[in-house]
Amino acid sequence: MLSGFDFQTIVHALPYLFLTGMSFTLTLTLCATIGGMIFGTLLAVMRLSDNRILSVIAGGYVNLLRSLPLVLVIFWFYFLVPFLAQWLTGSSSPVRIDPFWSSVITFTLFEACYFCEIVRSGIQSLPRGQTLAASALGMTDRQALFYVILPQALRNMLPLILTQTIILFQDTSLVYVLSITDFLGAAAKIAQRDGRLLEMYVFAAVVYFIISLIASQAVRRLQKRVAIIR
Amino acid sequence: MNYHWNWWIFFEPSLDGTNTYLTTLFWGLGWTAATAVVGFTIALVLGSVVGVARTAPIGWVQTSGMVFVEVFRNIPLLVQMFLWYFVLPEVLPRDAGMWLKQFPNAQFYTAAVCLGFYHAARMAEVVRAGLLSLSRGQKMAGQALGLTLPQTYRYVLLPVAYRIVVPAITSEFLSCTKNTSVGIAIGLVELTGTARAMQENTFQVFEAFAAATVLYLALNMVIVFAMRSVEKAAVIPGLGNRIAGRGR
Amino acid sequence: MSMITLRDISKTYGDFQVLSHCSTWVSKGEVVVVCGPSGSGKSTLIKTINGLEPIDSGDIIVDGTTVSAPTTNLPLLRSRVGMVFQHFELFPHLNIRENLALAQVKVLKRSKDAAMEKGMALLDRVGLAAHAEKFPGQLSGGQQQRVAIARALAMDPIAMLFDEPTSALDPEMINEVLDVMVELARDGMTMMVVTHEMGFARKVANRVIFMDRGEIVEDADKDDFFGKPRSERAQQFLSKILVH
Amino acid sequence: MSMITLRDISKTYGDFQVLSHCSTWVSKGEVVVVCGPSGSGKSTLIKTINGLEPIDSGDIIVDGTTVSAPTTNLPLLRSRVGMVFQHFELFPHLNIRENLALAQVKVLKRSKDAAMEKGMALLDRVGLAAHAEKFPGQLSGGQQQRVAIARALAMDPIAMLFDEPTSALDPEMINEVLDVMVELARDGMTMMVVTHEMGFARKVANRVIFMDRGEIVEDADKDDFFGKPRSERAQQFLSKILVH
Amino acid sequence: EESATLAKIAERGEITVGHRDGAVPFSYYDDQQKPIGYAMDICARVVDAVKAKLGKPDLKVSYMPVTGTTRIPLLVNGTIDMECGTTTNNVERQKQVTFSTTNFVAGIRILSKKSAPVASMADAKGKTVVTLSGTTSVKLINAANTAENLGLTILSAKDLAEGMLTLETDRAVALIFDDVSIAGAAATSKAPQDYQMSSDPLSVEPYGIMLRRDDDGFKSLVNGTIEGLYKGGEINGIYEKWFTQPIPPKGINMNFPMSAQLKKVIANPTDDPNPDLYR
Ligand SMILES: Nc1ncnc2c1ncn2[C@@H]1O[C@H](COP(=O)(O)OP(=O)(O)OP(=O)(O)O)[C@@H](O)[C@H]1O
Ligand SMILES: Nc1ncnc2c1ncn2[C@@H]1O[C@H](COP(=O)(O)OP(=O)(O)OP(=O)(O)O)[C@@H](O)[C@H]1O
Ligand SMILES: [Mg+2]
Ligand SMILES: [Mg+2]
Repeated sequence: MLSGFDFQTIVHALPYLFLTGMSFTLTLTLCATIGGMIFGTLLAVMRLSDNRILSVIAGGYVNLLRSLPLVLVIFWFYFLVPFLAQWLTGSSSPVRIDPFWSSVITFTLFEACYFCEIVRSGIQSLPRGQTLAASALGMTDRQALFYVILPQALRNMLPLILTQTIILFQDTSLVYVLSITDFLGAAAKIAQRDGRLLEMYVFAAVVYFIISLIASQAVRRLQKRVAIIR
Repeated sequence: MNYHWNWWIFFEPSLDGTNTYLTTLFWGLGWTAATAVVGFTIALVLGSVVGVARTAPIGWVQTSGMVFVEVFRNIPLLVQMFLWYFVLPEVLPRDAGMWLKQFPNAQFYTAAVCLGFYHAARMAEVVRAGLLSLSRGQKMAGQALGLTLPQTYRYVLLPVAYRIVVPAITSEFLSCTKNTSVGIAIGLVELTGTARAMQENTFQVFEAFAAATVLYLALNMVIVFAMRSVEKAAVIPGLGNRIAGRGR
Repeated sequence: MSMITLRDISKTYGDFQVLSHCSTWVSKGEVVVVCGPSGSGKSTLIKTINGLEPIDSGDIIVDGTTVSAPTTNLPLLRSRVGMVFQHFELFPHLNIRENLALAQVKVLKRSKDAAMEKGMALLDRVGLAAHAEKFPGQLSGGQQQRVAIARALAMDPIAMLFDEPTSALDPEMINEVLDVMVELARDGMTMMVVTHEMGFARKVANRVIFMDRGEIVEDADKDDFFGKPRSERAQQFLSKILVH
Repeated sequence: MSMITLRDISKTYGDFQVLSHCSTWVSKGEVVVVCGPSGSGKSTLIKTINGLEPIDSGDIIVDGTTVSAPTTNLPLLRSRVGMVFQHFELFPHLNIRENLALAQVKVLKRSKDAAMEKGMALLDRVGLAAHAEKFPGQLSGGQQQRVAIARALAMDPIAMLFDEPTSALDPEMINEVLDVMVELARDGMTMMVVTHEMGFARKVANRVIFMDRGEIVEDADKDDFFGKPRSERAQQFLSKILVH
Repeated sequence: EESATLAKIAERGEITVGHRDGAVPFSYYDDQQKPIGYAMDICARVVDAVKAKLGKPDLKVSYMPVTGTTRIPLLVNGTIDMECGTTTNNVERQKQVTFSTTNFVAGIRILSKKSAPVASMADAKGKTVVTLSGTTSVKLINAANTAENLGLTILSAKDLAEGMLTLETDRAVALIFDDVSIAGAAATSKAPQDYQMSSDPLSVEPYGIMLRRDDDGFKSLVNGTIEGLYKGGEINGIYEKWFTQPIPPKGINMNFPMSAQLKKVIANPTDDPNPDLYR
């Protein structure tokens, strides 16, 4: 069966796969990573704060979302966000949200949970003396967080952030639920339309592998550059 | 929204003609749990072997460990699932391929093995991190007493490393459980799949997914509680977060 | 004139009494050494002074300000009291120059240039001007601790607190740090120092405080302390650490 | 009779020469103290003796066995040489009794009972029999280090290596460990000790080795070393650490 | 008649058509990612009728891709106004939505390899068959399995392509599903000549345009439009365009002449979900 490997289909599909599929995958990965990092850091700070209400809210949110398969989360957000937006904007009917934005919002909110845990462990793994030292110099908690704690925590956690981003990069394929086409979705669509599943999946595996590998090598190099000399 | 809620739908007979939808959902839950447990057992064992290999002082062993991790971590699970189920039997010799295809419950075994390998790559990183967080002195102390390298891993390094990474193991277990839902791709009738089938036929989509959501949360809670007792049992008296005399 | 006053300080962690009814003071220009066995509460005591450790009862007054009063602007107070830690706690992601400048700019709102200049002057004073561009991880322990002292001095503190500043150092590096501290003391800095370096205490301390199990067991002039410690516990302790 | 012989040992990490042409020996029953500045290669040197650090060139002979020979059974050799580390390195997940028994059972194939008995006897010797059921994390540093010594002794070693056994200890705990070591030396144990405790060296050492930058700069009888160290570097070093 | 849907369309000045993205040749994407197909053509007529009815020739028409999971929520929450695809009209679903006049009748049939033909359920006795999860075929096969005591192993594939692959790689001896779909799957496979389809349908599946319940005004407009196509015979041209001629993007010909069942519906339009009425 593999002897009849149909390269022709792949070659024909290349523009679609990359211009439509991969460009969406990369866009979503980028948006969700940036948004997720920002929101996740906020969540981490909430979780670690002395305010019990804040930390319970953040903890509950993180644990709830992390317990559910992403497919279900995407589904729920797609149908809840319009109502949430209606409530927020006070509009008369549910606000119609484009699937693309729904996916960006969902992935951001979902990835934030994972980034939250990463940043939190990064902060916690710093010696307590660092916070004390910053306070002893007269810095407020906020200053200590921004100038002393976060810069170190984020750098220390770079490998974990990368790993999570690679998982995110792969998870974007779940946007099929919203009828959006990412790289894997594009491959699957061509595969189904032309009855060439084997070819397209093997090709997708190779592409994902190469991109993820390049990304992890690049970050490994970057990490050496930004690594904190201890 | 003019949605017609019908919570009684769970007690109506499902497509197989005998079971109610509720029963099929529980069957789905059962397959999810079984796949997760078998898959995660494989991940734990294989991941430990690979994690140890990645810290071993032997070049080619380290390299093979690294290759394993990179390959199984960098390809989406869905694609891996597909390759194991549809492609592997085709590239094997004909007889072996046929044997695989005739295997009863092939989707279950394939999904479990595939999940096992995928999470093994991630467990390997967890185990490795645990081992690296031990001071170099622990390894030396074991060897200085005359323990061989395997003995040092077995009696000195791994017991402590595992304890350190219990929280990470818990979250791997949870994510393994969630990832069983990818088994749909090869026809595994796990929880998400049963909810989806129920929804396709009855169109009671919110009820079906609400049930799946609740069941996932329940399953997760069981795992979290189980792992918490493991964590408790594994506590080393007198050892806070300073491991092995190091740390500041 | 008393720069730092502790009045009947107590503090517990759960059931555990870390500090019980501690009272003492440090006058302007005075050097007070605190010693005692591990876990006796020395670090906790010294950290209460700039409010890094909250207390359960008692009063702490630093330069006229009551530390534990709810209205006290703690960051402001802390910026006026220098503190040096056992593990240096330099900021590893910033180079030495930036380590010295950060709090000057963010807390005292000095201009970057002024902060850098001040920093360089102090680095010169501790003999490390040549290392300004290095990162903490590239310096030896002794050098790091001298930077930490310079960092505290950059804030123009009215008093300095030291928590075992030499106990994480290799033996040969202890002196380079103690020398800087001795010089500071000679320049009239008000200092409270937790340390086991009795040589240092002998040389510059005005008073020595001995703590045990959260209590101040002995609070005496240096000569009295080394001459004839009153409590048996302090005698024992001294005999142990002065053997070598 | 020489129990340990090092002949022209060299070792590099990449470009960095950690050990260069080091030669020395330890006779049966002799106590040799190694000192020198941080990073001079003391730990590396002592670890080459039981093969924990491989060497690039030279020969190490322990009780007639060449350590670096490819045919040497390293685990066997190591089981016959006791080693004590700066950070104790007890196994945190095993209680004290089990810490002492593990290698006896797994390496020497002693029965569990025999191992436990031997362990208890040694715990008694270091004054810790009452703590047999505790875990390392529940003991103070000094106690942990005494357990570590007992653990090494349980293997009936022909020689003992110590790498800064007291430098991670609180000052008051140093003596309880040194006392055990002094007693060991008096009982005729062959010992090589990296330490900065010159009081200990004065009391029990036969010879003192001074290292700097990977070289053995001075290798002299104790009295010669403390009396008039030949090298300038050793004089400087001594003056720094003997000040207090 | 009053129609909430028409009122909403008028108010927003926009009608939204939900469509599938891979249901060849009913509604799927061409090379420019534009939704096309048999069902889309019919829906275009409905849109024209809405424009006419509201007197808004420049009414905005937007298209929204839906999946098996999202079609219901999107329809009931008003995001889409109708779904044009291959949705089967059955009793269970009628509780949630309603369907237009049947616009296609598929038959459930058996696809198998010529080298191991399966002409009826009985031929598969003791073997493994595959169908699509959550479809009426599952019910059908299970019923037959129990009634005739066949001892089948039934696999549920996630979608058609995977079902086809299961048959292709010999994991199952038969793919049992809507004939028009399996015919398409066989036609696009690598060796279309290797497959055969059973002749008698096991059951039939009426397809319709899915609409919100309780809006008879809109429904009668839709039905009127479709029935107009039937009466005027226009439907034949549309049918031929998609089922007996090469279709974009690759020029495949479905070769699927109109079935007797569909002819019957065209003669006597109905929106009844009961399969037996179509026989
Ligand atoms: N956050 C905390 N929670 C509970 N107990 C604590 C906490 N911090 C300190 N302690 C306990 O309070 C006691 C006093 O601690 P402190 O660090 O002040 O002692 P110390 O005299 O500085 O000792 P060392 O010489 O070891 O630095 C110790 O027994 C310690 O275990
Ligand atoms: N694995 C390694 N890779 C590279 N360099 C190393 C490694 N281990 C040790 N070194 C370097 O070798 C030198 C000697 O180290 P060693 O630990 O033997 O010194 P030491 O005399 O024991 O110092 P200390 O008193 O600080 O324990 C140091 O400069 C150290 O940085
Ligand atoms: Mg302290
Ligand atoms: Mg050393």
